[in-house]
Amino acid sequence: MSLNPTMLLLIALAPLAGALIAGLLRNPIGRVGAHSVTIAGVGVSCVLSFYVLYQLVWGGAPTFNQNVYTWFQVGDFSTHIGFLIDRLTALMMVVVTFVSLMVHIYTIGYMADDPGYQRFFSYIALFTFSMLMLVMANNFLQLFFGWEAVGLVSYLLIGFWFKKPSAIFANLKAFLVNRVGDFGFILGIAGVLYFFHTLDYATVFAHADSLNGKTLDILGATPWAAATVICLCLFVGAMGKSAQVPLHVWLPDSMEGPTPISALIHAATMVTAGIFMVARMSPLFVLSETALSSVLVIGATTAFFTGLIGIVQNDIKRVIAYSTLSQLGYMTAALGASAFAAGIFHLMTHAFFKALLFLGAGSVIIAMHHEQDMRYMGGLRRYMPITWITMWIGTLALVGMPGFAGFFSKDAIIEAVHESQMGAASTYAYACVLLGVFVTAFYSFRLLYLTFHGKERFVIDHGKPHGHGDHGHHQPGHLAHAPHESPWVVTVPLILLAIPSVVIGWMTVGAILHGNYFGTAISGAAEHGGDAFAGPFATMLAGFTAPPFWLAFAGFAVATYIYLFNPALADRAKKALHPLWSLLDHKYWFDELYQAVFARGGIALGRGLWKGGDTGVIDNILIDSTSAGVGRIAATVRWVQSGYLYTYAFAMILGLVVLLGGLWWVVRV
Amino acid sequence: MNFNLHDLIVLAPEDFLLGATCAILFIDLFLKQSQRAVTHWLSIAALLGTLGLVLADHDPARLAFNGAYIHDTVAAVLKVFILGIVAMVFVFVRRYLAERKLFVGEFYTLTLFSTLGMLLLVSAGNLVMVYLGLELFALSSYALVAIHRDSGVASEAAMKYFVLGALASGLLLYGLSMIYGATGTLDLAQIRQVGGVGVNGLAQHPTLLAFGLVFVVVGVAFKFGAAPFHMWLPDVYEGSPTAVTIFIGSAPKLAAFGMAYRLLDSGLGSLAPHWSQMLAALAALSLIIGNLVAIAQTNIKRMLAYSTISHMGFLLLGLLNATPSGYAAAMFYAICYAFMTTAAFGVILLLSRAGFEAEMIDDFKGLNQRNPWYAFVMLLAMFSLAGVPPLWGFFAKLLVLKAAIDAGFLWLAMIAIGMAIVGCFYYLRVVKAMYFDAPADKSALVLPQDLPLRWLLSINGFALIALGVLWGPLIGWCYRAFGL
Amino acid sequence: MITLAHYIVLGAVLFCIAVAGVFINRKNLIVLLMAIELMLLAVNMNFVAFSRYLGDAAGQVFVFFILTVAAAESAIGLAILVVLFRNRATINVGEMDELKG
Amino acid sequence: MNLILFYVFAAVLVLAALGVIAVKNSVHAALLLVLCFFTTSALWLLMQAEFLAIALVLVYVGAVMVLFLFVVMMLDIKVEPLREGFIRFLPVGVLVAAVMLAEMLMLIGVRSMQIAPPADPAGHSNTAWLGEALFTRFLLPFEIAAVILTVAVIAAVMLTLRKRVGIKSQNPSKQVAVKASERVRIVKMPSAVRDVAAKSEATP
Amino acid sequence: MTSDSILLSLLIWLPIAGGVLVSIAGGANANRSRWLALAVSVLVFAVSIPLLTGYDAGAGTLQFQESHVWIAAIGANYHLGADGISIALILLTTFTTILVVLGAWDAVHDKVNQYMAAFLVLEGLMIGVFAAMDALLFYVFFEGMLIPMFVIIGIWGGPRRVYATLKFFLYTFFGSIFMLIGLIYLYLHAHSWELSQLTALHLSATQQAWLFFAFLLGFAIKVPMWPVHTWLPDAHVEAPTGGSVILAAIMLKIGGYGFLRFSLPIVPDACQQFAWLIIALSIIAILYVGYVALVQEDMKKLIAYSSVAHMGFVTLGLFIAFALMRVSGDTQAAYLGVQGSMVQMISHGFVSGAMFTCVGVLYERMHTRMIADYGGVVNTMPWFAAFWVLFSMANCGLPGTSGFVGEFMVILASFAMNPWIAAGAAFTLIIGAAYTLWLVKRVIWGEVTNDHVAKLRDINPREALVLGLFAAGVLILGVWPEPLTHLMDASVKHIVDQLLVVKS
Repeated sequence: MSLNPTMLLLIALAPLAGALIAGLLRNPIGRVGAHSVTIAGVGVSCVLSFYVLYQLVWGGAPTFNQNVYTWFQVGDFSTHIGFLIDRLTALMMVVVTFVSLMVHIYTIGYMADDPGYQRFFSYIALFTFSMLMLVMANNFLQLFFGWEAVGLVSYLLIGFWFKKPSAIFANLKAFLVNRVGDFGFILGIAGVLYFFHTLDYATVFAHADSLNGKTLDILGATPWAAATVICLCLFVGAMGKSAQVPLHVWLPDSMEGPTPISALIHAATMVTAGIFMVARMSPLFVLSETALSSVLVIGATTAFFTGLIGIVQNDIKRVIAYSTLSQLGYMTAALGASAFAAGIFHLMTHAFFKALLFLGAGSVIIAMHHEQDMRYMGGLRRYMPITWITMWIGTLALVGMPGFAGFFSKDAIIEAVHESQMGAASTYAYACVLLGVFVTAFYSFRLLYLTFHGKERFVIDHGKPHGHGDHGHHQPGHLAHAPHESPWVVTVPLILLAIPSVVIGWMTVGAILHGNYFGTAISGAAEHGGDAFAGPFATMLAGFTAPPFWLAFAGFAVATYIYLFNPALADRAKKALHPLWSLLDHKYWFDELYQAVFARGGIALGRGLWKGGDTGVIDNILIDSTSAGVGRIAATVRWVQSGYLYTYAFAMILGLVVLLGGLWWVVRV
Repeated sequence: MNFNLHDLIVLAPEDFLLGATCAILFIDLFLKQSQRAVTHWLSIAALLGTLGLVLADHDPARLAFNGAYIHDTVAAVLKVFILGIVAMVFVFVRRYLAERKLFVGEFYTLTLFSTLGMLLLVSAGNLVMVYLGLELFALSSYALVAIHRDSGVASEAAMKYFVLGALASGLLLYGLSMIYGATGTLDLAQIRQVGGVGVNGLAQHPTLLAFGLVFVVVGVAFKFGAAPFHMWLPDVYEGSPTAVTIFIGSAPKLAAFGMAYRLLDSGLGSLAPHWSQMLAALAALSLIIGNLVAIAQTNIKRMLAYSTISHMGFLLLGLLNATPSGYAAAMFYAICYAFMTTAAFGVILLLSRAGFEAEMIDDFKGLNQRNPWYAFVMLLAMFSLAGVPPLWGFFAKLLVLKAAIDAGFLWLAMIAIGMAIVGCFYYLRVVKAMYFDAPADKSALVLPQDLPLRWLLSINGFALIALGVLWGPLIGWCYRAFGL
Repeated sequence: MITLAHYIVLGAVLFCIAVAGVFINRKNLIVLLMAIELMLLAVNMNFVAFSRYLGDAAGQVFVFFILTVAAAESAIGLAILVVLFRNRATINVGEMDELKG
Repeated sequence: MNLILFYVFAAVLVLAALGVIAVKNSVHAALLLVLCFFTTSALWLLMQAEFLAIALVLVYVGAVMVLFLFVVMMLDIKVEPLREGFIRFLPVGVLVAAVMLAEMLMLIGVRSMQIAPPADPAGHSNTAWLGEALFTRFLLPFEIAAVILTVAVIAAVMLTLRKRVGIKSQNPSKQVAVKASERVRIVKMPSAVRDVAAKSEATP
Repeated sequence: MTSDSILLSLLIWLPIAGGVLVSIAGGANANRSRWLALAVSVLVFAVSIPLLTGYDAGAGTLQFQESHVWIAAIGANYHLGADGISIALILLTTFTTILVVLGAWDAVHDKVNQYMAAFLVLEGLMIGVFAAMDALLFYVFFEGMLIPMFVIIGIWGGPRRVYATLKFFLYTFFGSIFMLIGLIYLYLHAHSWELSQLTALHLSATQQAWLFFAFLLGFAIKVPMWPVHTWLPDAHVEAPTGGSVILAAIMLKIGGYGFLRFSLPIVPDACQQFAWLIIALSIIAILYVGYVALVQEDMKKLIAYSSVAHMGFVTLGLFIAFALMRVSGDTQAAYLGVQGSMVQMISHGFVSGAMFTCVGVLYERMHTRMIADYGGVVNTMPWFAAFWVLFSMANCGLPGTSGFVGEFMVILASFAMNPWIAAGAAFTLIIGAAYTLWLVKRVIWGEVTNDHVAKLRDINPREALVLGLFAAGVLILGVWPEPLTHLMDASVKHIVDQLLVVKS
């Protein structure tokens, strides 16, 4: 039994239809109409995605690879829109549609008071469509199409509150940084086309080996291996989208967008597109040791160093954002270690628990009337127990509490990095990912404690009028009335996400990491399944003795001590370690550097070229001075026409003399 | 050798024109000023009658009066356009003359005599005829320029024109004497024959003929107004009453072409390599001076004078090719130029009123708002002069450029186009004034009740675009005239 | 023996004098007209000489026409001069520069 | 002998020509020009061009130069200011003229022209010779020359003839052509006796 | 001589006749002029549809040919014909003209009949350029276009219109007149103006080099390529909206089209020899001009500069094809390059036209084009903002919009030439996004910055129709470019295959 193409089309197009209806008919259909139609669309997609997964895994359906239509054809080269549905795709589809569905439902509550309600639904449904196009693509072109489309929606959603200067700054930044990645990505695609003469995955991957021995002259005397060039270019794309150092700077700022999209786009799905892409391209990446080691180093760096920043953040969403960065680093490191399956596995688990964390944070933010600063929170567990509990679950999953989803995937990554054979790169990476575990635990529990535990650091001003709509105009820490638990549309998704955060790892670790779930969809997936696997329970037990657990525990302990029992210590530590704190607080000065070099530098360069080149040299010197010169010559020549008869006669005679002289010159023998 | 009546029949157009002119001269004496229109229409009738006689003669090329008079297609084409344009000029200038008390019989008779001179010039078969045709035409023109007797500038212009013209004809004559000495004949055909086989008779020196040629080239260049023999031209254009300027600026260029063709090709064709070079130098200088100095002008008549100089440079590009196709191109250019220039001056005449000459570029400001149609005619004239397709002027330029490149004067073609760009600038200034500037007086233009002028001017303007699209027959005629 | 060269050289000298007269003369229009007459005289000299030495009448006939035309030319030239003088009260070439540029 | 005559006349001619362009007084210049014409006429006689020699004297000296002198006198031109700047521009003028002469002589190739005139056939009449050519081969130009003269007349008259307004002069032809009926106008006058009403009507 | 169809003639002369009609019949009655012009432009568009339906795209040859002797004396023919490339551009022209007429509905009040007439005449001339298969005829249309455009900018333009229009005219005239010399030279050798004859001519390397530069001057200024692009920003800034739209959407294309029709087939060896130069200039255009666009303070100027950058892709695509064909023989990539530049031309027609229309919409309301005078437009004009963002995205080459397709193809093709060239071209992804989205940020997003913006009213149905049609073009072409590439594919192949012929 094979997959039904119509059904696949429906999966992709149902959210699009929802988006278009909600977006174009926003007034006629109203708020209810908007969320109904989009949820219906995404719901259909979600259900059908599960069905697709079912068919592939249990129904014995073969991999589906078929073109829908020809995008363009030039000579013998054609590009298509088409679907490649294998187990990797199916997994991604399920994750995407499920998280998206949860976020849709959650949004009903979260955005209840927002004037852009319909627009928001339209955007996130559009996002779902784009993401599905990305993951379902059967060729590089469509991948890029989806890639950019999710970027667009991300741009629109980060700037959703377009009146906020910070939001519209953040969305521009996000788009541009992503474009830097796309720059590499498109070159990678060009390289693929150059060497394979097609952009279809199937053909490319089937002939991936033909890349061996091919070279390109890029820099220096020695030619570069083609595979290295292509993979590095593609990976630059992944770095942009998945926010790897040094292209990570956009992700924290993207938290300017509404929280649901932080959960959906900037945590669960879009940012993992880079991971997905590299996994998809694994047949190519395995050809290049250089590329893989670069991936590993960058991933590991991201994992550790961005996590550190999370420690000093006060904004609840930013903490989670840095956590996301860090986790993306883990995934990337896994890819670099050739543990593609582990990367994807972590991608999946992370999608659930990170979405959960974000939505939980969002729930808190609703309760705090859009106050995001944790310094004005505390003790919220009494007001919002469901959020509190689900957040705890999410945190445990994140820090890798054995048995929780994150444990299985993260452990596998650390293990894979440990086992990778790339010399110094591996050593460095292993150190990073290990230390990262401690850091993760530290900031995660810090967040929990600052938010839900301890004493209340907010003031409730009864009687003060407030509007939900105007964000950020109230005095920090002052609430109009007491926080309360969020409505069911918010809590239900939390619960629904909490469940997989706990169990999904347990359920799938066997299949994905050790059971050849991916088959041929991912190269090298089976290689790391070689060690003995004795079931999830055994793995869990082993986890308690492994260094990561103890590191995580250490993090938990330190956080607990500082933030639960001795809050003053935090300030003292901050003062004592001021240079370090400052470094982290400024995010290693990446933003400042980029601002100075690329933004201001670019503008200065542009101004220089404009005023100096265009206006100065071309217009003033070449054009205008030519015309002015002609004018001057005209004025001079005009003077010859003196009005005096003798001048005229003289000119004639002179002409005659010259002509005679010329003749004489010609005929002289 | 004996006189025979047949000769007079060959000369029928000139006979008719001469007779008609004398008749008009006589009739005019008995007309009151209020009846002057009779002279006007009779003159036009005389020209059209002559035109009819030219067209009626389909006989192949032949000679009359012992070769003094050549009747061929070249002459026929030139005569048709000379007569047609002069007739058009008459229509254009009537109101202008009347408003300035210049509506006198002498204007018509002198112009007709001048036209007769041009007709004879283009049919000249020997050096004497060239000289006499030239003088008949030139002497009448000198007088015409001065016709506005109370105008200081007009008499100044006439004086300059006269002195320089006399100097030029003196130089020309000196050259003719040398040619006579070198070849022993005044007959153009014989000169060509003799010159072709080498130097004859008395003048054993090989360069004598070429020496004479230099003076001939100077004389021709003067008539064209090619630099550096151009200096009379701006002053005469500006100083003359516009009615005279439009005449001097149009048909004589055709006559000058005829003269150049007769002298340089019919007579001195064997020296083509020499005169090509000389004309090239003159063309280059004309193009440069004409276009550059035109930029600095504020008086549109003077600007058009400089533009004439540059156009004569273009015309020479065709001439210096020294092949039938080059001549055809030059003739086409001359015809085209005459029409463009009548259109431009026609608009000036239309706009001028008693006491207002409309000769400054500023006088054209906002014309488009005041009268779109005549602004458009002027626009066509300007773009055509600038050589922008699809207007007639472009194709004329195309042909002469082709001729120049064909003759190996690529450098000259480069100068020409470089200067064409400069030229564009000042033509566009007029368009700018008409279309982009606000008028000083926003009221709609009160057009004179001179319907013949308005209609003919419109037709003239339309011709610039129509012949730009459908210039095949005309160039075909020019080609056939030169046996192509 | 008087050769052709004698006359031609004389003609050339006369011609050059005339030419010099035209553009050296900065003031007097009448002298300018006279210089032109001189130039025609040089031309005539050439024609007559060539005619004589060629034994061909055409040259002398040409001279006949030149004389005729020159007379007519002088008449018109002087008429213009008179008109100019009436308008400007001067025949100074140096003051005749209203048209220029 | 002829050669000596030639040199004498030529010398006078050149000197007179230089005088024409150099003297201050226009009248002197005109007279020098007359001298030029006379010497030229003599030189032409040396070439047996009798007709043209006489014609030159008649046409030029008799007509053209008289016209010149007439104009010079009539216009009453002040001489002095007309001489300014002559010396200053002389060197350039002389230089250009000299260069031109050099070029001309070089290109004419006078050396190759040192030939003798052909002998005249017996009974040759220069006038008859010219006349025959003029009225056969050059008939058309001859007619055109007539037209040119007509043009000159028209132009000269047009330019110089003025009907001056405000001058009270008689018109003899008009006076003669008047008829008797035009001389006397009979005006009907009313008789002396009229009624008062009519009178008051006539004088408003 | 032969006449397969009179369709092309009709397409050329119908708008011209319509223009004359509008200028006369419209008179001072603005509304009558508008409706007449609209009727004519719609009619012309309708007439152009059969080009698409009747074209046999598989053959890729010239179709709808029409050939009459024009000027027998010099062998010029009135030879029209269209292949896929021409048809695509002709349809773009007829389509855009409708939008220009609609767009000027309320924007132009002064001398409406002349305005409309100028555009209709311009339309006819531009179609003539794309249809002419005789070099002289081509040149006549090519130059003739300048006159209406000169008048359009000069009469209805902004405060510095005289400077701008003179600069525009003289600049382009300068270039094309050198091309004319080249054409005459060719004619003297081929004794024909027929493009096919000129293409068949054998020329030495030196001759080709001279001709190449003659053509280069003509077309490079039209495109415009760096460094002869400076007329464009001035012309755009001062031109009325319709003028900018036509200028950007169609007139610039004529430069690219000229390269394809003249330079490439006639002087292939010189093109190969100097391909490096054009490629270098194109890359400079993309990078340099991108940076210059970044710092513009005037919206129109910014878009004008972005046009220059985008047209860099056109020239890049064409000339890498050359280098590719001759050096590596990678025919496939060469097709891709040429096809990419063609698609880019069509796409840029939609995108830049739409962008200029958008600026026009704002300008009509605020009478300023300065970016600093705007801010937060989305608050008062949400629908307009939606269109603006869409077109901006197309301008920075977002997949799914037409802007992506051509750039994508050219980048892919140029990688085959040299990865660094591809990298230079791909840099537009960054810089293009930077200047476009920064513009969006400053104009569209944010709080309402001043009272004028606060008083803005959203687009009316007519403007929505215009922008909607542009948007449809942008999206359809972006989502499914296949019909367009199919239309041109065989013709592109045909031309590219000619490139291999060594002539010298």
